[in-house]
Order: sequence, then structure tokens, then C-alpha cells
Amino acid sequence: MNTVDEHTEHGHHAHGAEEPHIPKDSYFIKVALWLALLTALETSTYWIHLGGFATPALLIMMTIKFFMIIMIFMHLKFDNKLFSLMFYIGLGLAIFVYCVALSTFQFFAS
Amino acid sequence: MFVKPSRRRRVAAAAALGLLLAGCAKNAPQDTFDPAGSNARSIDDLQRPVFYVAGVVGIIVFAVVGYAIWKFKDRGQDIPEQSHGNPKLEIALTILPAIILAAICVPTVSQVFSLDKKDNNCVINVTGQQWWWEYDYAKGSECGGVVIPESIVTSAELVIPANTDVLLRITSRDVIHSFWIPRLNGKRDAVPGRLHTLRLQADQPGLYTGQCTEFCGLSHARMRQAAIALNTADFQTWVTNQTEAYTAPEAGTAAAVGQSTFIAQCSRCHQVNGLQDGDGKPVLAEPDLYVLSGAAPNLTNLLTRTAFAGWTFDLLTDECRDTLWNAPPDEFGALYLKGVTAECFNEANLREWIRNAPAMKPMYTDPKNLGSTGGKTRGMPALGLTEAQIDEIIAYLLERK
Amino acid sequence: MALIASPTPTQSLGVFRRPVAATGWRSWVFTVDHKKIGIMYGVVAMFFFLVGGCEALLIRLQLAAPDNTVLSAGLYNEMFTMHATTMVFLFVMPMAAAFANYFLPLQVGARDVAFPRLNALSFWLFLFGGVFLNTSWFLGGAADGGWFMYSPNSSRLFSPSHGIDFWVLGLQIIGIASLVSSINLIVTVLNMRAPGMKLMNMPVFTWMVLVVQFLLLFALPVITVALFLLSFQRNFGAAFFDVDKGADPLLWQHLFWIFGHPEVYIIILPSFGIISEVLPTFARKPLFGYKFVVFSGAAIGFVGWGVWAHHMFASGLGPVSVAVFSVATMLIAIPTGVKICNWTLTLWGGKLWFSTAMMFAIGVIVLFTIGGLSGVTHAVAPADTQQTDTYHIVGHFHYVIVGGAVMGLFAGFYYWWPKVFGKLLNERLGKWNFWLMFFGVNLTFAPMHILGMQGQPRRMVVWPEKLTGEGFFNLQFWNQIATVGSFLIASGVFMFLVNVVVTAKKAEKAPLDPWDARTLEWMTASPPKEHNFDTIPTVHSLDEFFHRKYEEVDTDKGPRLVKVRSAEEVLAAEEAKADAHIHLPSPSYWPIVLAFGLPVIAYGVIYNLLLSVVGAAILLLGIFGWVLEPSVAEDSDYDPPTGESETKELSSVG
Amino acid sequence: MADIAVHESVTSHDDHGPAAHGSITGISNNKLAMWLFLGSECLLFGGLISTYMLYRGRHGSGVGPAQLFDIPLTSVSSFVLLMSSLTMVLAVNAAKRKDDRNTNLWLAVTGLLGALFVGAQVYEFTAFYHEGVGFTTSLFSSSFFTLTGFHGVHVSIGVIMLLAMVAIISRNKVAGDKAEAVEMIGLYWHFVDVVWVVIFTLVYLIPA
Ligand code: HEA
Ligand code: HEA
Ligand code: HEC
Ligand code: CUA
Ligand SMILES: [Cu+2]
Repeated sequence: MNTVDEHTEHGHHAHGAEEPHIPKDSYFIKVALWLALLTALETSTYWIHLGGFATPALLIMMTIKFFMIIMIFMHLKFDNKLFSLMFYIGLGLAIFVYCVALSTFQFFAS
Repeated sequence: MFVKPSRRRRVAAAAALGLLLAGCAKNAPQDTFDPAGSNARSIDDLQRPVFYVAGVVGIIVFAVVGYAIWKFKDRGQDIPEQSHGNPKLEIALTILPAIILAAICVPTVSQVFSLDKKDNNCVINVTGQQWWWEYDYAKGSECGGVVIPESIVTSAELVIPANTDVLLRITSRDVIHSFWIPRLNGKRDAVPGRLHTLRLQADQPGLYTGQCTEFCGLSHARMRQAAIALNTADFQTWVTNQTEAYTAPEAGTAAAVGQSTFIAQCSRCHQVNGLQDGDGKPVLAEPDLYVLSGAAPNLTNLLTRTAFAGWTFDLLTDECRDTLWNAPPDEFGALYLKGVTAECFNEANLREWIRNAPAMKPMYTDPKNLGSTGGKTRGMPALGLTEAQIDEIIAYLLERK
Repeated sequence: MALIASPTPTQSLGVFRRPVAATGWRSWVFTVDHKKIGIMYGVVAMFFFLVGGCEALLIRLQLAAPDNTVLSAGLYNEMFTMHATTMVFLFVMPMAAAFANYFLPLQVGARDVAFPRLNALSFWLFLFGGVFLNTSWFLGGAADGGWFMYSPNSSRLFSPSHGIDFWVLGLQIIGIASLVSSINLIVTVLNMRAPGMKLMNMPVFTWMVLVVQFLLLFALPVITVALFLLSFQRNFGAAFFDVDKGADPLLWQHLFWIFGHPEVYIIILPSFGIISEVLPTFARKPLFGYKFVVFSGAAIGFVGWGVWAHHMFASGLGPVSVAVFSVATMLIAIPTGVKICNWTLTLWGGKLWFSTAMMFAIGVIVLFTIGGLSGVTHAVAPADTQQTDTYHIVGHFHYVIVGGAVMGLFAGFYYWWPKVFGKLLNERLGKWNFWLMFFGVNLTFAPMHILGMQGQPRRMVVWPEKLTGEGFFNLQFWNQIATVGSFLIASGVFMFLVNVVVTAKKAEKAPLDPWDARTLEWMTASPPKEHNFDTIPTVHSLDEFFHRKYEEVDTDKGPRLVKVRSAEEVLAAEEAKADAHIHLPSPSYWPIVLAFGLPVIAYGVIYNLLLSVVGAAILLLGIFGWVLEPSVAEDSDYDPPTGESETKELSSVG
Repeated sequence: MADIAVHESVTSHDDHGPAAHGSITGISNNKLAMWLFLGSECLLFGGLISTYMLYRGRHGSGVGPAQLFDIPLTSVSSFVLLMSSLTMVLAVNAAKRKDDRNTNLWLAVTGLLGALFVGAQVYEFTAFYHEGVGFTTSLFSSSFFTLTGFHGVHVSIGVIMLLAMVAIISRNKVAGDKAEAVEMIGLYWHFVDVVWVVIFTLVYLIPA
């Protein structure tokens, strides 16, 4: 059955869990500026050669951006932990199985 | 009708297990429980105890279930206590299998690595294709003391020296196949674009049958193979024979006519080493123009083999075949080296093959259906030869030994 | 966009009236009721079981004699490919979906699934996908690459007929169906439980189905990727499996088995759930070690992700990978062993009632153990290089699948039939059904273990006489036993069909609670009312229903568990406080319309992309109609509404 | 998963009205479904990315990633997509404030930025095609086009959803909770953006 919109009438069980504290616009703009800065840094590696550091540095920046977006823009940080759990199971499994599969091709050896 | 289900179930379970333990055929040629070389034996030594452990665990489970069925059936007793379990027992029953499995793990892992060793002089290249195996003995490699003087290319039967470690380098020209001689070792897939290795060793001279075990399309079932182990002297003889110079049939014989028909009809796909055309130019096969996998069996010494076309059809008559298969190890080599003699020749098979190969072994050769391959066949087409031509070609092939 | 301006919410696209029929074929075709959808799933899956079974019988007939000619080589290859595909994707999975659809909401005390229209969509996608797949038989030949469809044998070059295209696209459609229903069911279980039903109060069947839905959710995208790569290769010339361009055929194997191994647990866990319901009921005591069973189910779900390469021990992975996967595979025997032990201990000390359902459940324990143990022998990688691709493997997986999963489903049929149809299946025929299947399975699949170890490879249209060995117990003997066995299974299945007909004809109604059952689905009428529960029950414990019937009573012999209320009384108590204004989701055209678009697109991909455009148009129409249709139509409420606030549209997705 | 159970006690037992259908966890069905879907999408894109990683160096003598990619262009379009995430978040916030005007505005801007990204991708694809790198050219090209193509299709679907949402809101025909509908599209949109964050780094920036 459809359950979604009941919290206005039956707030006693829905409120709190359903309405997490969501920050103001200005906060998101700040986050976006950080993201933009990171992207600029990432892109700069195209011109500034970091040699062996490039790959780890890029991976770290990618990870930071990734989590900033899902935690803040997608509200995982503020929302019910169940959402995080569902998503992280998928993400974790994906990373695990594909890394193992690639390693059987000696992908990480080179 | 259904008086005692409990007893029935126990009988059934016991019967199922009994079948497993007692039901092996005698002398099944591909019996993995009958290893004939060190690699297969080490697998067998690992496998048997595992089967016993599995059997014992199974019997325990069935016994407990059977007892419970008998003991606790509804005899009008009270509703049992609604107990939810017994954590200590549960944990014990979790740890026990873990211990058993740990005990199995250790030898498993060590076997995996020891079977993978690759130190070897005797290297044979094995190539699978739809639907036969090609063996290529690299020039200069040393097998059981015998040096291969020049490259030998054969098919169907992999001839190896007995009591010697042989290393196969396995690949494929089209789809995935899998090389398997059960009594000598486990399987190894032949994957196009990849090179895999497999060790073979046979204790005694003899014939060990096998089968392609990765599904490879239409005639997967008819892609068989055999390993022939010979003692060193016999192996030397075999090598010498394989590398002998070509002798053309005497002019005027049927075989000589056969040779020219062969050049006209067969040589575009099949190589016969040393064969020359009327002008004395060597005749070189170009199977890549006609066959999708780009190869056809080398027929230089066809009649030294005992079966053809994916080792599916006998070149020997049934009696001769059985004699060879059952020959004791010390007589086997001599018998094998005789090749296909006149009295043992199974002419009907070869004749039918040359007449209409796809009728014997399903293959993709119908010109109407070769759109996706650009006209190349997968397998050998029917060539529409007359019976006389077939006679002559057979006469010619009979000398290929 | 003009379409959006539809005048009233009860009409779709402003043109069609919503379907409202409560009887006749319309009440089925447009239904969104999880019970009706469950039944339809079951009927269609049963049909495909017979199809797949007939294919199996043809295979067995062909193998009954050496160099036999019942089937040609090409037809044989199509036969085992389609047998496996049909059985796995069109029988076991949808049959599990049938049970899940019908009983999950009932077991958690809900009135329907979370997204009823999506539920209908899943069913129609499955049906159309299955039909689409099987039309290949009449359109130039079915797929012939084996069910794991290894590349490059599956590329156009080596399999020029359209069979594999049908297979790829058909599975893609069926995959969408399963993905959608997995999301639907997870949300249902997590969000729609009755008050008081904690996760650890959920029936084990619900738990196992939940684990299965997670496996589906995460495994299906992997095969989706593989199928996309293959269809892009076959239909649009991409290079993915083109070895000449440097492709590695092992990529397909990894993608397939990363999906394929979780898939085998997708196949077995629903049956584990079913027998975990049946055994306690007929042993009259709770499941032994409920928590262990639940956690081991979840553990199987997790560990199942780390073992896929045990299907590739001969593929040339290299010794390190092989060793790692070998050990990981053995690990999985531990949680499975936990289950076997707990079921056995559930029997222990019980008061066993050998109904047909119970016999099937005990049969599962025995037969699955055999199959599981042979699985452990494959996990020993060096041994597996001997066993792989032989009948030994075929023996293993038919024991776990037919002896485990299929027998478990039959246990479910006998157990829940009175709930679904209000009549008891005939127990006498049921016993015939059970014994024929039980002996049949052993006769068919036990010899395969021997055949394999004696060197008979799988997927071979013929086995030659010269390799049969000597003596009475030669390969020929075992092959013939297996063939005889397969016909025993078929006659067992036939008994079931007879039973269904006999039962349908008889007038006698089943009692409300024929088995003295334990879980919530029995706290409803048989068959359940459209809204399931008159009042949503409040749950206090595991086996809620049982505890409402039984109470500890002091007798002269000390405290005893005594039945203090009958099921009728429990139900009457619930009915007395029945809810008013129960709003059920209303029937809809759009699921079937939307689903119909996909096979049209798929035919288009094979024959003419123009057709795909038509299919896409149908799809879009379906989506638009869907989005703009309120999920509750006013005139189909169970109890007409009184106030505006309660009929308002609630969900735009469901 | 034990923490799911935490919210259960809040549902009172005597509550048998429609509220009893209310979710036991107190969270929305739709949002839970969306997150499950996104979890599942991780394995879809993971598979495509792995295929690309495996095959990125396999282009024979033909053109490979190093010669082909136009990093400045892709950087700009990545930036565009990233900023669309900001506008999306602003739309969601506006919707939560029940501010239809701003919701619509930001949704439209998001859609526009998305369309811009897709446009850049179409341009990129045609440019590659003119350099002789087609879908069927090599393993590298097949897996590159498949990966980025799948992503592009996801973005395009997102753009369509955004624009449809704008239309629906302006006609005031939202079925159900408007803010939630916008939030759902938002989740999808951010996910697509996050996937691009990964693709941009793994495919474009890290040297093959
Ligand atoms: C329902 C489906 C199902 C299930 C549940 C299983 C369960 C298992 N499977 Fe099976 N398997 C298949 C379906 C299934 N399998 C299919 C379809 C194939 C072939 C695919 C194809 O090639 O076409 C296959 C193939 C297959 C292979 C590859 C063989 C090959 O092709 O070479 C392997 C290898 O390791 C394997 C192992 C296992 C193991 C270890 C388990 C374990 O989960 C079993 C665990 C259970 C027990 C062990 C019994 C109970 C335990 C106890 C009583 C405790 C005590 C036990 C011990 C101490 C040992 N399976
Ligand atoms: C869910 C999975 C499932 C199920 C239930 C079955 C059920 C059966 N399977 Fe199958 N099988 C597979 C999955 C399954 N199989 C897979 C995955 C493969 C591997 C394929 C591959 O290699 O690619 C395989 C392969 C396979 C082979 C090997 C083929 C080969 O390698 O060459 C064989 C051979 O005997 C076989 C036999 C059987 C039999 C006899 C049954 C029996 O249990 C079937 C019993 C059912 C019936 C017999 C139906 C009853 C029918 C009637 C009563 C008819 C009368 C009524 C009417 C017409 C109205 N199967
Ligand atoms: C178009 C190519 C082609 C032509 C022409 C051709 N063959 Fe073949 N031949 C093959 C292929 C391919 C095989 C392997 C078939 C298989 O076993 O699946 C084969 C197999 C054989 C074998 C079995 C060899 C072995 O060791 O297993 C014999 C013998 C044979 N061919 C004889 C002939 C003769 C004689 C002719 C001419 C009259 C001929 N072939 C013409 C392609 C060809
Ligand atoms: Cu080659 Cu099977
Ligand atoms: Cu597996």
C-alpha cells in the first residue's frame, strides 16, 4: 500500500525520522565551491605533471568528491542510516567483486 | 501403502550412497579413479579422502535425520516444549564443519601450487579448434632423452614418452576448448588469445583416451583425443618416422593418381610435408583461406594414427582396436608403431569421410549458410568426389605412414 | 505534453476509464493485487516447468543409448541450453516470486506490496520475456551456447542463428522484471511490517526471501552488463569478445559467474525459507536456532559473492586465484551446514506429523545434503579439474536444485494450497507425488555422479559405445537408470497435476487452519480477503499466530502448553475490530502496456530497428499513462471513503 | 542491519487506521526504493568501468585514449555537470520550502546544464568518430563508447525527468508529495553526477 504522505497527519511516528535537518542553500553553495576547487585541482594534473603521485592524488580527490556529493548533496549524512546501508552494500560489493575480477587479469600487477 | 516412511528413507539413502561407492564400471577408459600418471594420482590421492569425508558426513546426517523421524513421530505425545534452540550446541555445530574444512583446505592449496609447476624440457604446443586438436612438437625440445630434430605437426593422438614429464602449452584458434586426458591429469581450457600450461606424465606405455570438455559448438561431442605413451626407444622410432622425408607414390599406381587428386582437392587445406606438384614445387596448404579457424589436420602421417577427425572415427577395425587398447604395456609400443596395417584398416570409415564428412560429423560447411564467416567453413566440406577418385585418394593416404 | 491536461484523476490520459472489473479476465489482466499476481506467477512458472521438463526428458531419451539419434547435434545443444534457461529463469525464480508475492505481505502483516503496479509490471515482463525467449524455437532455432553462453562461442561468427539474440534480449527483459520486484519486495519487508514485527520476529521464509531480493538486486546488474556487451557485439558489431582484436574471453566468464553464483543461492534460499516454515509447523515446535538460521542465510548471501571463480578452476586463472577461490568456496559450506543441523534439531524432540509437505521438507534435507557435499568435493580445486564439465557436476547441481529447490517448492505447494485456494490437496496422491519424485531424483541424478567420475563429459549429444567400459555396471547401465529415473520424476509431477485437478473438482473446503500453523498468513480467511487482514495485527513475538492459539496453562502435571483458542476464534476476534476505509490500490492498464513495449523493442533489435521505435512508443505511452494515473481510483475502494484526505493520491511511483 | 529495528517502537499498537500502513521504519517507500536502485546501479556502472579498465589499452595500432581525449573540453563539461548538482540541490531545498517558483527555476537550470553536458558528449563522440574511432573500431573504443554512452543515456533520462517535473509542477498536477518527487529526481541526478566524477578520473585523467 501507499504510505508516503501520511506524516502530516500522523506525524508522531514519521517526524524526526522523515524530516532530517537539511542545511540552508548557502551551505550547499559552499560545498559546491569546494567541489569546484577540487575539480580544478584534478584538471590541473593534465598540465602539471606529478609523475608517480598523479594517480594516487587523483584517486584521493575523486574519493573526496564522491563522498561529498553523496553525503551532503544526497543527504546521506542527515538522512536515515538505512539509506546509507543500502547504498554502501551495493557500492562495497561492486568495488570488491570488480577489483577481485580485475586482479585475476593481473590488472594491478602492472 | 505408506506404512513406514522412515525405513524407506533410510533404505533409499543407503542405496544412493551404495551406488556411489560400488557402482564403478570396470575398465572405463576415462575413469578418474584409475590414474595412470603422477599428476592424476596426486589428484586422486586428494580427491578420495575428500569423498570419504563427504560420505561420512552424509551418513551422519542421514542417520540423525532417520533416527529423529523414527523416534519423534507423532504417537500422541504432548505438544513439545517450545524451545528456541541451544546456542552452545549451535556454535559447536558451526565449528565442527569449519575444522573439517580447514583440514581439507591445506592439502588442496598445496596441491594447486604443486600441479602448477612449469619446469620442463619437453614442451608440446597443443591447439584446439572446431573440432580437433593439433599437436606441434617444437624443434629442439627434448622429451625423455629424445631430441625433436624438426617440428612435428600431428593431430588426434598426442604421442609422448612414458615416464617423462611433458609440458603442454595449450591455446585455441577459435572458441574455448578444454584438454582432458582423465587418467593423466585434470582439464585445462584452451582459450583463444591465452596460453595455458598443463603437465602430463604417464607411468607406462599405453593409450589414454580423452575428450574436449568445454562446450565448443556443434560437434563438441565429437572432439575427442588420446594420449599415446611409448617407452623411450619406441618414442625415438616414432619421432624418426614422423620426420622421415616424403616418398612420392610410384608412378602409374592408383596412389600416384590419388596424389594428383589430393593436390587438386585436398591440399588447399591439408598439408602433407614434402609433397611436390608436377613442376617439383612444394605444395603448401592454405587452410586459412577456406577454414574459419585457419587450420586443417596435417595428413603427412595420417596412417600412423588409429583414429581421425577429432579421434572420433576409427582407422582400425574393431578387433584390432580392442587388441591395441588391451595390449599389455610392454607389447603396446610395437603394436602401435605398426600403424594401420592392411588387415586392420577400417576402410569404410575413411571412405565415408572423404565422400561426405559432414554427414558423419555435424559441421558448418553448407555454402548457403556461410554468410557470417565470409564463406569459410567450420570443418571439412563434402567434396563431391567420385568413388574412383575416393579409391585413389585412399590408396594414396594408405602410404602416409 | 498535451496529454498531461487530463480532466479527472480517475481517468488515465484523459481518455480511458480505469479498469475496475472485479471478475472475469479483466480482473486478472489489470490486477495489482499481490495475491492474484502471485497466482499468475505460479501458473505461468508451472507451465514453464513442464516445458523445461519435457526438454529434460528429450535429453534423457537421447542419452538412453550410445550414439543415439533422437535429437540431432544442433537440436541437442539448443535443448540443454533452453532446458537450463527455462528451468532457472522461467520456473524456479518465478515460482519463488509467486510464493514471495503471495505470502510476503501476508507474513509481515501488510495489505499489499509497497508498489502494487510495479508488481504487476514485473509479472508481465516475466511472462512476455519468457514467451519472447521461447518464440525463438519457431523463428530459426533457439540459443545453442549452453546456459552460461561462454564467449566467443556465443558470438555471431560461431552461432549465426538468432537464437542467442533471443536469449540475450529475453533474459534482459526477465532481468528487469526481477530487479523491479526485488526493490519492491525489499521495501515491503523493511517498511511495511505490521506494528511490533521486529526484524527478528519475521518468519524465516520472509527472511530468506529478503536475502534473495538483495542478491537479485546486486547480481542482476552484473549479468545486465554482460548481456549488453554480448548484444552490442552481436547486433552492433562491438568488439568485446572479438579475440582477433585482443579481447579476453575470460571477461565474460567473470561477469557471468559473478552473477551466476549468487544466482544459485537465489535458486535455493526461497526453498530453505519454505521448509523452515514447514518443519516447525509439523514438528509442533519452533525452528531450532532461529537466529542462527537467519544469520546463516544472510552469511550465505554475503559469502556467495566471493566464490564465483570456482566455476573457472580449469579456465587458467593462475594458482593464486584458484587457491583463494577454493578456500572461499569451502567457507560457504559452514553456514549451509548450520541450516542442515538446525532443521534436523527442529525435528529432534518434536511431535512429527508426516504430511506430504513435511515429507517434501525432510526430502529436501536429505537430498540437498547429498548435493551440497558433492559441491564441497568440487571446491577442492585440483579435484575439480577432473570433475568440471562432467556429469559429476550435473549430478551435483541437480541434487541441490531438484532435490533442494524444487522439492522445497513442492513442500510449499502442499503446505500453502489450502491458504491460497481454500482446499486441501489430496494427501494420498501427495504421497505418490513425493515418493515418485524422491526415488526419481535419486535414480536420475545419483548415477550422474558415477558417470562423471568415470569420464562422461556433459553437453555431449552422444556418448560412444567404445568408452562405456566393461561389466554390468558400465556407463550404459547408469545412463539408462538415469533415463528411467527422469521418467519417475515426470510421473511424480504428473501426480501433482492430477492432484490439482482432483482438488479443484472436489467441493469440500479446507479447515481454516489445517496444519495448526504458526505464522501470520494463517491469521486470514482462506483464501484471504482482498485486503488480507480485517485489522492489521499487532505482533508480539515470532510465531505470532501460534502464540495466540496456545498458552501455558497450569495443569496437575505442571505447566503445559495448551490450545486455548481455535483459529476461528482468533480470526473472529480480529474481525470484530475490523478497520474501516481500507484503500486498496486499484487496477491499472499501464503495467501490461508498458511491459508489452519491451518484447516489441526486442523483436525490433533482431529484425528491424523500426519495430523498436514502435516498441519504444508503446513503452513511452505506458510510462506517461502510469505517471499520470493516481494509484487509487475512487470507485474501487474496498470501503468507500468518507473524507477527501484519505483518498488522496499517495504515491507517484507505485 | 539491527539498527533498522530502532524506529519500530514509535508505531503505536492501537493505531489501526490508515496510519498502520505507515512504514514501520518511518521512512518513505519511494526514497528507500530509489536508494536500493542506486545501490544496484553501482554494480552496473562498476561492470562497465571494469570492462573499460581492462580494455583501455587494447586498440592495436589504432588511436588510444592518450591521443584521443580532449581534456580541456571534458573538464569543462565535467564542471558543468558538477554545477548542475548544486542547482539540483537548490531545487530540492526550494521544493522543501514549498517555493514552486524557485523549484521550477532551479529544475530548469539543472536540466539545461544536463543538456549542455549531453551536447558536449555528442560533440565529443562525433569528433572521435571523425578521427576514425568508431564504436566497432577496437576494444578500447567499444568499451569507451559503451561506458560513456550508458552514462549519457542516464543523463538524458534525467534531463527528461527534470523537464517533465517542471511541466507537471507548473500545471500543479503533482500526484503525492511534491518535495519528495523533486528529491527523488535529485537523488538520481546526483548519482549520475557521482558516476561521472569516477569516470572523469578513471577514464580521462589517470593515464592508461
Ligand atoms: C541451488 C543451487 C546450488 C547450490 C545451493 C550449490 C551449492 C554449492 N555448490 Fe554448486 N553449482 C550449482 C548450483 C548450486 N550449487 C550449479 C547450477 C552449478 C553448475 C553450473 C554449470 O556449470 O552449469 C554448480 C557448480 C558448482 C561448482 C563448479 C563445478 C564445475 O563446474 O567445475 C562448484 C565448485 O566449487 C560448486 C560448489 C558448491 C558448493 C561448495 C556449494 C555449497 O553451498 C554447498 C554447501 C552444503 C553442504 C556442504 C551440505 C550440508 C552441510 C553439512 C551437513 C555440514 C558439514 C559439511 C562439511 C564438513 C563438508 N558448485
Ligand atoms: C532449475 C533448474 C533445473 C531443473 C529443475 C532441472 C531438471 C532436470 N534436469 Fe536439468 N539442467 C539444469 C537445470 C535444471 N534441470 C542446468 C542449469 C543444466 C546445464 C545446462 C547446460 O549445460 O548448459 C541442466 C542440464 C541437464 C542435463 C545435462 C545435459 C548435458 O549436459 O548434455 C540433463 C541430463 O540428464 C538434465 C536432466 C534434468 C532432468 C531429468 C530434470 C528433471 O528434474 C525434470 C523433471 C520435470 C519434468 C519431467 C516435467 C514433468 C513433465 C510432465 C509430467 C509432462 C507431462 C504433462 C504434460 C505435457 C501436460 N539437465
Ligand atoms: C575446406 C577445407 C578442407 C578440404 C578441401 C579438405 N579437408 Fe579434410 N579436413 C578439413 C578439416 C577442417 C578437418 C578437421 C575436421 C574435424 O575433425 O572436425 C579435416 C579432417 C580431415 C581428416 C581427419 C584428419 C585427422 O587427423 O583427424 C582427413 C583424413 C581428411 N580431412 C581428409 C581429406 C581429404 C582426403 C580431402 C580431399 C579429398 C580433404 N580432407 C579435403 C578441411 C578440409
Ligand atoms: Cu572443443 Cu568442446
Ligand atoms: Cu557456484
